[in-house]
Formats: sequence, structure tokens, C-alpha cells
Amino acid sequence: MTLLDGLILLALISVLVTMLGYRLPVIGWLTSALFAGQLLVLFLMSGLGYGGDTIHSSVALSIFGQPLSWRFDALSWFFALITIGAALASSLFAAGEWGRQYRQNGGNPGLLQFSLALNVLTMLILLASGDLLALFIGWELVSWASFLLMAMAGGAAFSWAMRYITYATGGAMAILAGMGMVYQMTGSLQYADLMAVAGQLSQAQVVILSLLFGSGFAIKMGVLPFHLWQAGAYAETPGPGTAFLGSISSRMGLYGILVVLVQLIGLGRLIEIDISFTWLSLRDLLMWVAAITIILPTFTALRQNDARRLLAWHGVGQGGYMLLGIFSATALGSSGGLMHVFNHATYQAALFLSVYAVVHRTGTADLNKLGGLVTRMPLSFLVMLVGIIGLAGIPPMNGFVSKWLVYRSLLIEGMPLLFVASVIGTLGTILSVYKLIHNMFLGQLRAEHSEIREAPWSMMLPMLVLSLIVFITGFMPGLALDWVAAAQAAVGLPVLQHSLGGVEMEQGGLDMTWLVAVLFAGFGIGALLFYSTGKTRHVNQLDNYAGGHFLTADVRYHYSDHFYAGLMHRIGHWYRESFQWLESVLISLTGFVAQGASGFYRIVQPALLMLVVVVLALWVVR
Amino acid sequence: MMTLITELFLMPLVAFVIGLFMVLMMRKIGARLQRRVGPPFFQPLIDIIKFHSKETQISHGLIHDIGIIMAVGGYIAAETLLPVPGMDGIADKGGIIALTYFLMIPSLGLALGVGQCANPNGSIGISRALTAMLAYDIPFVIVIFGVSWHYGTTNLVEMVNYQQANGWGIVEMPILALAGLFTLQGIMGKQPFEIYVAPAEIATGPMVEMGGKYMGGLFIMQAFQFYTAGVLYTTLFLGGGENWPTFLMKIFIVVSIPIMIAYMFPRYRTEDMLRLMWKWPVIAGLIGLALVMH
Amino acid sequence: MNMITLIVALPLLAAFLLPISDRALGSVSRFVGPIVLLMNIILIMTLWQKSEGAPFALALGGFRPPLGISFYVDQLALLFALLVSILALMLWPYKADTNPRVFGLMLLLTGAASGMALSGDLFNIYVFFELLSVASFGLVASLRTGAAFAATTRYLIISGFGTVMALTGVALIYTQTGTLNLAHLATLAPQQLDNATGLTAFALILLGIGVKAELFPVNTWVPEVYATASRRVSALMAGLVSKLAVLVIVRLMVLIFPQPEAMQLMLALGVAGVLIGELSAWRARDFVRMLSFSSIGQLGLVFVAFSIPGEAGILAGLAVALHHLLVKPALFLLAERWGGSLGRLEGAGRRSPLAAGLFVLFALSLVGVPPLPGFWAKLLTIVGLLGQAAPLYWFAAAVVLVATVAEVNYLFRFGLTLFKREEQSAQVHKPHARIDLGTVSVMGVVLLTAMFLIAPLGERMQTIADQTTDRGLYISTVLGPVGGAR
Amino acid sequence: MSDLKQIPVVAKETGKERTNPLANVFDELIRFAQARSMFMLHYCTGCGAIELPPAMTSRFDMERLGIQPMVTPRQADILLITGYVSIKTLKRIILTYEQMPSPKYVIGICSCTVNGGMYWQSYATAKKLNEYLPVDLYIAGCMPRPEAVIEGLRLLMDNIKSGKSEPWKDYYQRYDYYLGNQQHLFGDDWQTPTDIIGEAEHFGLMGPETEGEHTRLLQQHQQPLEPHKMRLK
Amino acid sequence: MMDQELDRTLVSIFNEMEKVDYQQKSPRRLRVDVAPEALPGLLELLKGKASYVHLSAISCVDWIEEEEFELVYHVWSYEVNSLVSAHTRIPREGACYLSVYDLYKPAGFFERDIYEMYGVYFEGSPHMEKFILTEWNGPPPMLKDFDAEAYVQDTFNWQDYQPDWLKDLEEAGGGVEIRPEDVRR
Repeated sequence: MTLLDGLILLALISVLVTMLGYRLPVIGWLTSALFAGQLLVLFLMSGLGYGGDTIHSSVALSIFGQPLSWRFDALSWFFALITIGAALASSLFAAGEWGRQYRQNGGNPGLLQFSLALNVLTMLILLASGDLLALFIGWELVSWASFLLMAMAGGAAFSWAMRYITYATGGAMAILAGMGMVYQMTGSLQYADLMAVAGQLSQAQVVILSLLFGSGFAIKMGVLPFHLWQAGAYAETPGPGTAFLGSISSRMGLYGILVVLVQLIGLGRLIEIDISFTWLSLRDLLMWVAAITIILPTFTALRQNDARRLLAWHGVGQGGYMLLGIFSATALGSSGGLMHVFNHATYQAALFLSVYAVVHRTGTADLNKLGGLVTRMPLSFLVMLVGIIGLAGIPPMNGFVSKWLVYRSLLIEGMPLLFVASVIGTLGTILSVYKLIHNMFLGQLRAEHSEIREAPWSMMLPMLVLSLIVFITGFMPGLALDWVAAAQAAVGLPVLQHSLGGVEMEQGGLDMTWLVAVLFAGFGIGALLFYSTGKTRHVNQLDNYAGGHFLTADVRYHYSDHFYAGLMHRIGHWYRESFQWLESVLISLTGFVAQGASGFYRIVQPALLMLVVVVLALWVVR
Repeated sequence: MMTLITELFLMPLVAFVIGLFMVLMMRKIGARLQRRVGPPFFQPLIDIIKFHSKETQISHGLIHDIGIIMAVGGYIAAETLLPVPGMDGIADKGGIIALTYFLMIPSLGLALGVGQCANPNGSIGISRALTAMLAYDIPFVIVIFGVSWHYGTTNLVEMVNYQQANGWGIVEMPILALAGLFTLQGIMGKQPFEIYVAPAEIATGPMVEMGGKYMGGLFIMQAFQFYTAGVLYTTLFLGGGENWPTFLMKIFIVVSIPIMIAYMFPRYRTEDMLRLMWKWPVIAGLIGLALVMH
Repeated sequence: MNMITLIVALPLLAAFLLPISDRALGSVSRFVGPIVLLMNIILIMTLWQKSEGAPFALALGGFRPPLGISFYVDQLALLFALLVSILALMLWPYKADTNPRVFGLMLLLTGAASGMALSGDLFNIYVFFELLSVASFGLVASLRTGAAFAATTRYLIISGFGTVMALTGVALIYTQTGTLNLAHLATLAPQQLDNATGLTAFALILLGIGVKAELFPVNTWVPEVYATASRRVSALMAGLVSKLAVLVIVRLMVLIFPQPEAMQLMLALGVAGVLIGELSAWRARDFVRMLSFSSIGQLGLVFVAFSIPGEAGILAGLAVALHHLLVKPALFLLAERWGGSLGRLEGAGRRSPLAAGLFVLFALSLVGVPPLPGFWAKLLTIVGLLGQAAPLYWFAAAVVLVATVAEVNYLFRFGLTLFKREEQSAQVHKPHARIDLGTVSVMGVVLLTAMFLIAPLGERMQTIADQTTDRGLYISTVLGPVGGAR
Repeated sequence: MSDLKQIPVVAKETGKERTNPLANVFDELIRFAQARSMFMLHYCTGCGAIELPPAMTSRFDMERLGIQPMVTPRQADILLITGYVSIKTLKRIILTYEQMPSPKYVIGICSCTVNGGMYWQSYATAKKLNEYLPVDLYIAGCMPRPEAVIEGLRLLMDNIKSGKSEPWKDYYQRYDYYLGNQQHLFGDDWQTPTDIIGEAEHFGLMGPETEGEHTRLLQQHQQPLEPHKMRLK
Repeated sequence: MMDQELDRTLVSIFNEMEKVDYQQKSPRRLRVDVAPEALPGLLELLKGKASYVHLSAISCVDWIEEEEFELVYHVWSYEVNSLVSAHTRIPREGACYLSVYDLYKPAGFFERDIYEMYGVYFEGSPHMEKFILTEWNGPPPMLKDFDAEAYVQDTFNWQDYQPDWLKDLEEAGGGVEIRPEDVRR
């Protein structure tokens, strides 16, 4: 009964508890306590995070002659930490008043807690997988668990969940095909056998394997060609479910890529393979896919008018950074990619929770119907501010550290166009996150929102803790970099030498503690200079210069719709919705073929059919 | 350690003083181009004192104040990353990538402050300012990549030493320097790319609700902005500061070029600015990059 | 040993006696059928204990094996005979208004089916196959509606052609080898049947028997018949009868036609069946029509699985067949109250949560979501297919995978409409009959236990697969150790 | 061009007595800075504004005096009211004046602001500007030449430097008088978004005549606009 | 240039209508006097047949002695390059007239202005609310019987005139070139 078994057992218990007690009003607190328990068990295993050896589970099965085993190594510990942390934050958020209001509006908070617990259980099983078969089992369970979480909101959520599960099953089938190929090549599905034979695989085999496994995992990760399902599905999930999905659910795809492409097949093999007619190697192609995944979703997010949709599109975009970091295969780049998983999980969850705090109070997430909430919901504003600084990757917060690592490795490797592409992504993020915080919290406070209050404490607590984490890992990135280094070692990537403040390198390293200290010293001097002169006088929002025009409260003069008009004049016509068009072509094609197929069953005259069949059979045999 | 603390305090002060003179130079050049006498010697300083001494300091909320504090404080912190003759500050703790992101903090702070003022002119101005940032940052990033690749380091102090050893950057990377100069126009936010401060159209955009010490803070920020642009360009291409007289002469010349261009041009519309910034400097940058890389 | 014949004889006897006893015993005659089936089950169970795995042959009427009718009873046959009786018992038409003739036909069907499973003689199989078709015509038309009669006539014509083809195939084999005993044929086949005529014979038999097994070109009757017949009959036909036909074909393939062209022919037809079945199910908007197309697709998958050479193929095929045998009838029973178009079904799940839960469970297993047994079946098939070198097998694997995606799409389109909150027209959904729900939940329990006991079940099926592919064992048990040189 | 003395301004020297000498030096510096760096609000109310561009450009160059045209009242110190003041424009002038941060100065250019000028018998123009808002300085002339404008500005600079220029306090100290005149013109429901009485308290300039029956009339139908306080609960 | 004798179309229009007298004011200007009820018809004909498509203004004259308002419609033709001003007289008391907004869209503004300045109400004009004098709630100011100066005297008060303004100026060292007394009257 190893620690790993304890963890999985606890997760199973929490699923059962939520399944049985989903009607109890206190189910939210119960689930949060169970998640806290799981976190505790995880800390007991925290030796893994600092280079400890892998913990094996005592359960080992052999079904149809295939051995199944489970184990936890540094990489899975790192991902499990994020998963349980995000789940704890989401269930705490949903436990208090949010749950009561959700129940009044006809929702079922118990079901939400149950699906959260189920998701965590399935993810732990996936992370603990010891061989390819266990990996696939865990993968399917995770896809179906998040299907439940996405579909529980009913109505529009059904169609998005339907779209998601079709994509996810396509991905799973690709992985199954990959497993079949591996079995055909190596005769077994164990990691060790594949790693042993990976060296001798022919180029064609490596390409097929990496495409099958890569595209399978990429679908869940929302990499470019398969990213259409993610934004809508995450936006339609009820409240904290989105925070959980947005922060960790799509990173399971990254875990898969790390295990199969990086650990088993090894990036070295990918670098060797050159794609004909181009000077790109397969790894460069994957890096370019990641770079484009950064740009396109970010600039789609720029045009969204729904806060949840905007953040969900950013989730897709940020996935590109992680892939870019990991495929760079250098110590700096891969640590940047891995740390970005942790960073993104923290600030994405904080952002989603603060959006849902606003939705809880105002009832809408439409950016054109909000404004000026900073005076009424200051703490939510603070959380969103910390979140957007993290998402945009600006210094004091942790987002900057992981992006710096990725940029630094691109700089050393000498990949200028990728460097510029990812910076374009960052700039796009800065633009769209400012639109988010401006349309929601700044600007004119509407008359109907003047009486709303700050979100209740049960919702505010997880948000504040998350934003604190975002700042602390930004201030002292060494904390997270230790886990990342252990994960790198587990996966076979070169390990990054780092200090508490960041990375010391003679050609220009980074020391965040110094930078943040100097930054706050600068703010201190600025504040000193500011508050030493003259007493400020606060005025009402109507006391504004508008060219001599008298502003009145009933007029909405808050500039929020079509926010970047100038930019859109230049790049507006570049938005061609080409991926939606491609998808609709695929669907209509299958519909056409299906019509042909079912037409076969409408022919009435069986005798004629039989004659044709017989003639065919004889001809085939002859 | 003691010298570092004094450096951390001294560098912003030096930056402020030089920045003031740069603003003065700007207004003098502007006046001379319009065949005017131009403001007296201490005019920028007087303006700032006057702003801070106003009786009324109109504020629209705490975030409006924090915005100005972030703007001024952000630049004060950014100055310590720029090496000047004799003082290196914390340039080695964060290289040129950290510096570019540090320069984004003041504009983000200002954007938040202006957002709270709930003035439509302000919001339109900020959306244009961020679009301008998107416009000039792409060629700027290409230039940074080329420079860091050429010197093999992102640490500004190392770059200066490299240039002291074997010649200025502008000699080895002329086209990149040209692209850098083009983006300098955008970074300093001067005339051709200054649509976000269109006085007649959107009442100076972000600065519409800034009175008293708020506007004073922004004047200080402008001084810092000129200084940072000048010193950064000199550090990257003109061999940085080996001694104060030549260093001052270099940064003043570097800053005077965009200013002279500025007073010749009207303001571009946002989409034309995007087209211009994404065409010529990017092409020049890429060509320079190609030359540097091979 | 002769109890085994009782399994076949008892139901046939009961079937003939039933109409008479109905007049004499009145209502009690309703329970004659289930009692007979129960006795059958007990008989088979005791037989399985006694034979503890060793196959044995039984020559009827005293003739030495190559001549007379001989039964070959090995694990596979016993398994299918047991399943015939169990499934017939579960899907027994308990409704009050069914007239006694339907009971008779059901018993006839079970007798013929178990006969087909057990018999070791080609002609004997054909006779039982004929008996089976006759019984199924009667059952399918039992609802006496206009549509039922029209569907049955079309079904009659197709299966008539089918039986004719099967007969010509058997005749062809007889002319070539001069014998019809399977074991004897197995010894002669490598020399005499390994040529074009052998292949034609196989093709003819394949298509002939394939009618019942919903093989691709000859399954046009499936949607109409399942839509018009009563749900229990179509459950029986889709679940049981098709599997027996497949069993026969596999038996022939293993023993008589081991050449690869035969397998590839079956594979091609199977792949076409999967593709056409799944795609038309994806288009279907009516619950029962969707189920019938889905069963065509699943049967195609069974053929694809069985066409993998060696015992891996048999194992995979067996797994997929058994799984489909359990899931499809359950879904048909659910269709009792949930027939009709997609729109009518909105919110049905909220009214009967147990039925909706079971539907989701079966759908998940059909699609192949792990720990459920469906996953292991699909895994074995895919791994088996990809293990082969021939590109046709790889194409088959690709088709199966794409088909799964289509399966998920149409199954869960129905699944989600069940849970949709219906707004205005709250169609009155009659709750499921208690007996239907009972059988479906029993099948659900069986599925879940299979999930937990997957490891031991895996070994048991592995032994069955080894035994069936062992041609030498078959020949030696039937013809005795001397291996009858005739 | 009339001198300041004639304009009836009753601003007494209030405020705290200066104890330490340094405070005087500091005041001196502030007054010098305020005098030497005046920002002129670019708001052309009437025809006189045509004289301002020549005053700004190369021939007369106001910038040598430290004067720059600014667009928003928030950044401006001087409000130049040029040309006839129609009743409609007067509303905008008062709104802009109240939006300017004090110390603020008003210069009435052109004789139309002094006594109605050539539109003296028009029903639509305000005749005497300093009834509605405290005016520092008048520059007469039916469009005074740029030299006169600059001369006026220099005079204003001297007044500021010598600390004589206090009329902006008068607006707060005698708000009731000004409000009365304004209500007389615009009707009793006249209101502006700025809360003048609040500002008077802020600067400690609440004289006896700040509140009166006119302000009571104002408070009847306009609650002073409270700023949105940042609150948690 | 319009030829000396009148254009045939104009002549045909005027003959159609009775009680119409017209005189050629200058080569390009024609004055037409017509009865109030006939004016819209005339305008319609001018616009339709005689290409007078541009209504440049409607002016109103207050004949206080004859207790009448005179409305003048100035219509211009681009082809013939000539102006027709149609004059008509309407009674002064309770003056109201028909709007020609449907013929000429600019009429909306002119009618609104005249209503505000003279009080002549035009039925059918789209918006007849206050236009320029938003703050004015006195009588229509352009009427002759409105004495603006009297109104100004009692609503506004004046700067008190400082007679010795020149002495203070001279004390301060300034001075004027032309003394006030010998300024040309």
C-alpha cells in the first residue's frame, strides 16, 4: 500500500462521496476537504519534486497477456500538484454562496463537485500510468470525465461538448493506432521496450509514430488544426469548472507529448528527420505549429466580446508557448515550457474565477454590458490585475519568467522568426488582456451596477491565494524551477541550473528577486513623489471633460465595443475563419458519403441485388 | 554593495536631469524649426514644479493614482537596468529582454490609470497607444534579436565592453541600426507615430483627465522616455558610454534625430502607422538580421 | 454423453407439442417454453463441468464418423449453445397477448440454433440453418402489421437466395471431396479445396450464411425488419442469430478454408460492412433505425476481427461478438419505449433516469471506453489488425478507428437529447415495462461484473480460442486417433 | 486695457499665517513657477481667438514666456475668453472653468466680454463677464492685436508673481453671487457636474457668501455628485 | 445666360395659374408674387417642369403695419442658372403656413428657424422644437414689436464706467496716442 495507492484511493473515495452525497448542501466543503487531503498526500510524496526516486503502485494487472502497471515520477508529481491545486481552488470557489445561487438558478452544484472529483481521479490515473496501455486507459477516462464536466450545463453546452468528444475520440483513436504500431514494432507496450528500440526505428516509422501520438495528444491540447472545440467548450462549462478545465485539463495533452515524444522516442530522433523540399526538420515544423498556435488564437481572443470566450482562446494560445519551450529541447527552453504549465495554471484559474465572481454579482460576462466595477469589486480587480500581468508575461509576475526562459533559449539557438512570432503573440495578449480589464473593471460604472457588492469570502479566498502564488513564483521563481528541474530529469531533458532568483548565465541571465525589488523600490519613490505634494480630490465619473458636453448618468459613453478599431482596420480583413470553413467541409463530406451509404438500404428489389452479389462473388473468385 | 545602493539612487536622478535637458532640446529644436525663439532654459523643470504645485489635484480613484505611480516608478526602476559610464546598476541581473518588458510596465500602469478616468477620449487614446506599441515592438524585437545574436549576450554591460573592444555596433550592423532608428521614432512616441495623443481629435488621448501632479508625473515620464531611448540606442549601436562627455554627446545626437523628423511630419492614422511600421523597419530588420546571422 | 442431443431434441419436441398442449393445459402452456430452456441450461452446465474442457465427438445413429451425423462438442460450441438458451430465456416474449404459435417458433429457433452450434457435419449445419431461417420468418412476421409482412417478404426472398447459394456451395464441396463431415473435410481440404473452386464454395457459403450474419452486400433487409418486428425478436435476431451464423462461417474458415484469400475476402466485406453501417447510423435520425445500422456496423467489426489469421483473430472476434451479443439486445429492449424520432426523445432521460443511465453505460462500452469490456475487444482487434503486414489490414484498422468516432457521435447525440430539458411539448413518455427494465439491468450487471473479472475471462477466452484453431485436435477427436485415411 | 484694481474683487488674504521663512521661499518658487509656466486652454469661444495663433507662432512666440496651448481644461491654467459670449457658449465656458484645476485665471479678450461690445443690445449675449465667473484681466479692443494679448499675459504673470492674482478664490468665496447670476440667465434648474461647494470645503475657502438662497435652490434638484468610493462590503 | 424674353416653360407655368404677377428683376432673378394657397403648387411646378431643384432659403419679412408676414421662397435652377423668388403674404396673427418639406428637404431647417425667430408655425415640418435659442424662452426675437434694447436694459447690468482710466495709465507710465476727446465722432 504505497503512497501512490493512498492518493488514488483517496481520489476514489472523494468520487464516491460526491456521488452519494451530491444533494447535501455541505457537499462543496466536503469535496474541498477531500482535495486538501489529496494535496496533503501529495506533499508527503514531495520527495519526487526534488529528485526522489519514482514511487510504484502495488497494483499490477495482466489482462489479455498485456501487463499493466502504475508509478509516479517527478513529472507526474509536478502535473498532479497543479491538477489537485486547481481542483481545490475550483471546488472551494463553488462550495460557498456560488453553489447556493447556482442551485437556485436550477443548476446542480453536487454534480459539479462530482465531476471535479471524477476529473481529478481520472487525471491521477493518467499521470500514474506506467506503460502505454495504462496511459491510453487513463487518457480515455480523462477525455470522458471532462466531457461530463462540459456537458452538465445543458443547452448550448451540449453541442460544444458533443463537438469536443468527437475531436477527443478522434485523438484517442490516433493514439490507439499509434499503440498498435508500437506493439507491431516492439511486441510489447512497455515504456522500456519502446525506449530500447527507439534508436533503431526507421525514419518513416518515427514520423508515423510522432504524427499519430503527436496529433492524438495535440487535439486535447488544442494545438492549431484541432483548436476549434476548446474555446466554446470551456466557456460553456459552469463557473469553477471552466477554471479547472482552463488551467489543467488541456495540459494533459502536454503530459502525453512529454512522455511519448520526448521521453520514449526522444527529441533527438525528431531533429534528425528532415522534411523534403524544406530546410525544416520535423522538430522545427512542430515548433512552427506551436508558434502559429500562439498567434492565431491570441488574435482571435482580441475580437471576442465575451470574457469567458476571450480567456478560453488565450488558454489555447498559451499552450503554444509550452510546446515551443519543450520542442526547443534545450535546458532553458524546456524548463520555460514546463514552468509555463505551472504559471499558466495559476493565473488562468485566477482570471476565470475573477470573471465568474463578476458574473456572480452582475449576471453577465458580456464585455459590452459591464464597466467601472473597480469601485464596487476592488479585490476581484486586484486578482484580475495580477492575473493579466501574469498572462501578458510582464515582470513582477511568474508569466514573465517562463516566457523569458523560452525567449532566451530561442535567442541562443538562433531561431529569429520563431522569436518574433512568439513576441507577436505576447503583444497580442497584452492588447486583449487590457481590453478585458478595461471593459470589465475600468471606465463608466453603469447605473444598475452601482449597488453590487464584492464577491463573498468563500469565492474570494481561492482567488486571492492563487494570485498570491502567481506573485510569489514570479518574485522567487526558484521555488517552481526546482520541481521543473526534477521533471526535466525524469523525462530525459537537459536539466536547468537555476538559483532562487532565476538563471545565472554569463551571456545575460535573469535574477527576478533583484528586478522585482528594484521595481517596487521605484514604485515606492514614485509614490513618495506623488503623495508628498497636494491633497488629491476625488470627483464623480460624470465630472469629465467631453469637449464642453454635459455628461449625464443615463448615457453610456464607455468605449468598449470594437475596442481596437485602428488595428482592426489594418488586420480586420485577415480574419478568414479558414479553420471553421475546413471543418464544415469535412462534416459535409462525411454527410455526403453517409447519404450514399444509407442510400444502399433504400433499394427495394432484393432479387436483383442478390443476382449482382452472386455475379460479383464469382468474378472475385475467378 | 554600498556602491550598488548609491548607484540605484543616482542613476534615476541622472536620468531625470538628462531627460529634462532632452525635453528642453526637443522644444528648442521644435521652436527653431518653426523660426521661433523657443522656451527658456529651465522651462521643463518649471512646468513640472508648476504641475506639482497646483492647488487642485483631480483624481478619479485609487487606480488613477496608482497608474501614475506605476508610470513614474516603472521608469525609475527601468533606468537602473541601463548602464552608464561608471555605473552599471543591475544591468547584469536582467538583460535586454527584461528591459523591453520593464518598459511595458509604465505604459500598462498609465493605461490602467486612464481607464479608471472613465473618459471615452482616454480609452480611445489608450487603445491606439497599445496598437502603436504592437506596431513598433515587432521591428524593435527583430533588432534586439540581431543585436543579442551579434554580441552573443543579452547583458548590456557585456555589449558595451564588446563594442569598446572591436568597434561600434553601427559599423558592423548598419541596416539593423537603421531599423533601430526607425523604431526609435515609435518608442519615443514622436510625431509621425503619435496618433494616440491627437490633441484636436481626442483631446490628447490618455492625458485628457490628467491635471496637476498627474500631468507632472507624465512630464517626468516623458523625460525618462527620451533618456531611455537615447541611452538604449547608444548602448546597442554607438558603443555605449566610455566617458561622460562623449556619452552625453552621443545620446543627445541620437535623440535629436527623431525629434527633427517629428516636427516635419503630421500624424499618421493608426492603420497607416501599422502598415509603415510593419513594412520598412521590419524589412530592414530582417535584412540586417540575415547579414548578422550569416 | 447422449444428453447433448437432448439440448437440440427437447426444444424441437416442445415446439411441436406446444400447440396441442395449449388447448389442453390452457394458460399454463405459457410457461412450457421457459421451463424447457431452463432444463437446457442446467443440462449444458452439468455437461460443461463433466467434460472439463476436453472436446468430444458423438456419432448419432451408430454410423462411423465420416458417414453419419456427428456432433462435435468443444468449449466454443458449448459456450454458444449455453448462450442460445440463456438469451432466448431472457428475450422470451412475456407479453400477455402473444399467441402460442410464437412460443412454438421461439422453441424451434432455439433448438435449431443449438443444433447449428453443436453439429460437426456440413449438411447437418445447412439443415439447422434452414430450420433457423424458417423460425425467424415466423417470428419476424409475428406482429401481423402491413409493414411487418412487407419487410418479411423481402427478408424471405433474400434469405431464400442465400440458402440456395449456401446449398450450391455445400454441393460444390461434396463434388470436390466426396464427404460432408467437417473433420474428414479438414483432412482433405489442403489438397482438394485449396484452389479456385474451393474459394468459390467458400464465397457462396459465406454469402449464403452471411444473410443471417448481416454481412455487407446481403443485409439490406436489416433496417426494415428490425424496425417492424417486435423489439424482443429483433434483439434476438441481432444479438444471437447473427452470432451463430458467424460461428459457422468461422468454423468452416478455420477447418476447411485456411487459405489467406478467404480471410481477405471476409475482411473486405467486413470492412465495407463497418463503413456502410456506421455512416448510415450516423445519418439515422430514428432510434431503432440507428440501432439496426449500428448492429450492421458491429457485425462488420466481428467479421473484421475474425479475419485476423491465427488465434489472435479468433480471440479478438470472440471478444467483439460476445460483447455485442450482450450490448445490442439491451439497447433494443430500451428501444421498446424509446422508439421514434430524435425530437420525441427530448427529456426522456429525466423521466426515467435508470434507463438513461443504462443507455449511457452500454453506449460507453459499445464505443470502447476503458475499463469496460468493449475497450478490450476493440484493443485486441486493433492490435491484431496492425500486427499484420498486409496493407489491407492497416486500412481495415483505420476504418475501424474512424468508425468509432462516428459511433461516439451518433450514440451520444441520442444520449445527450435524453438529458435535454424539454420546454414546451412534454410528450408523455410511458415508463419502461418493469420486465424490460429488469432484463436490461441484469445485462448491465453482467457487463459490470465482466469489467471486474476481465482478467480470468481473458484467460478462459484464450483457451477457447486455442482450442478452436487447433485443427489437429478436431480431426483426432472426430475421426479417432487413426486419422481415417479415407 | 484696464487695470486689475477696478474689477470689484473682494478676495481677502485668508489662509494660514506663514511662520518659518523657508515656507516663503517655497511660496516664492511656486509663484515663480506658476507665473513662468502658464498653459492656455485652446478654447476659442468667439472671433477674438484669431489673434492667438499669431501670438503663438514665430513672430510673437508665447512659448518664450512659458505659455503653451493645452487642449483639456484639466491641464490648463488660463482660460482666454475671446469674442462675444453668447448665452449658449457661456454655459460651456462655466463648465470648462469649473473643470480647470485652480489656481486658474480668466482673461477676457475683446471688448465684447467687457461690456457686450458691438453686440451690446443683443438679447443673446452676456454683457458683463465677471458677473458669471471671476475675471483676472480684460484686454479691450475689437480684436486686440497680438502685442496687446501678450502684454496682457505679461501683466497677468506679474500679478501672479506678486501674488495679487487671487480671483479664483473669489469664485468659491462668493459662489452664491455667481450662481445667482447664472440662474438668472439659465433658469433655476441650472447645474454643472462639478460640486463647487465640496471643492470650497476642500480648499478651506468656505466664506460667508458661499452658501445662499441660490445654492439652496441648486440643491433642491441636484444632489452633489459623490465620487464612487472604493468599498468592500 | 437667360435670354431676355422669359423661358417658354416658365411662361406656360404662369399662364396656368391665375393671380400670378412676375417681373424680371435682373437677367438672372425673377420675382413672382402669388397667393398663399397657390404657392406650393407653383413650387411643385417649378421643381418638376422648370428644373428649379434647389431651395436655397426661405426668408420672412415682418410687415407690422399691414399686420402681415411675407414669406419668400428662393429657388434656383442649375440648368437655366437663374433664381426665382416666390413672395407671398400671410396674416400676422396666429401665423401658420403649410410646410414644403416633402418638396425640398432643406425647408425643414428654414421653417424651424422662422418658427423660432418669427413664430410662424409650419404644419408638416418634421421637427419644430427649439433650434438655436435653446436658452431663450421669451417671445420670438425677430418680431418688430420685440424691443431688444429694452429687454437688454432690464435683464443685464453694465460695467460701471471709470472716467479717470487714462490718469491711472499715465501714472503707470503708459499713455495713448489719440486722446479720447479728439477721437473722430
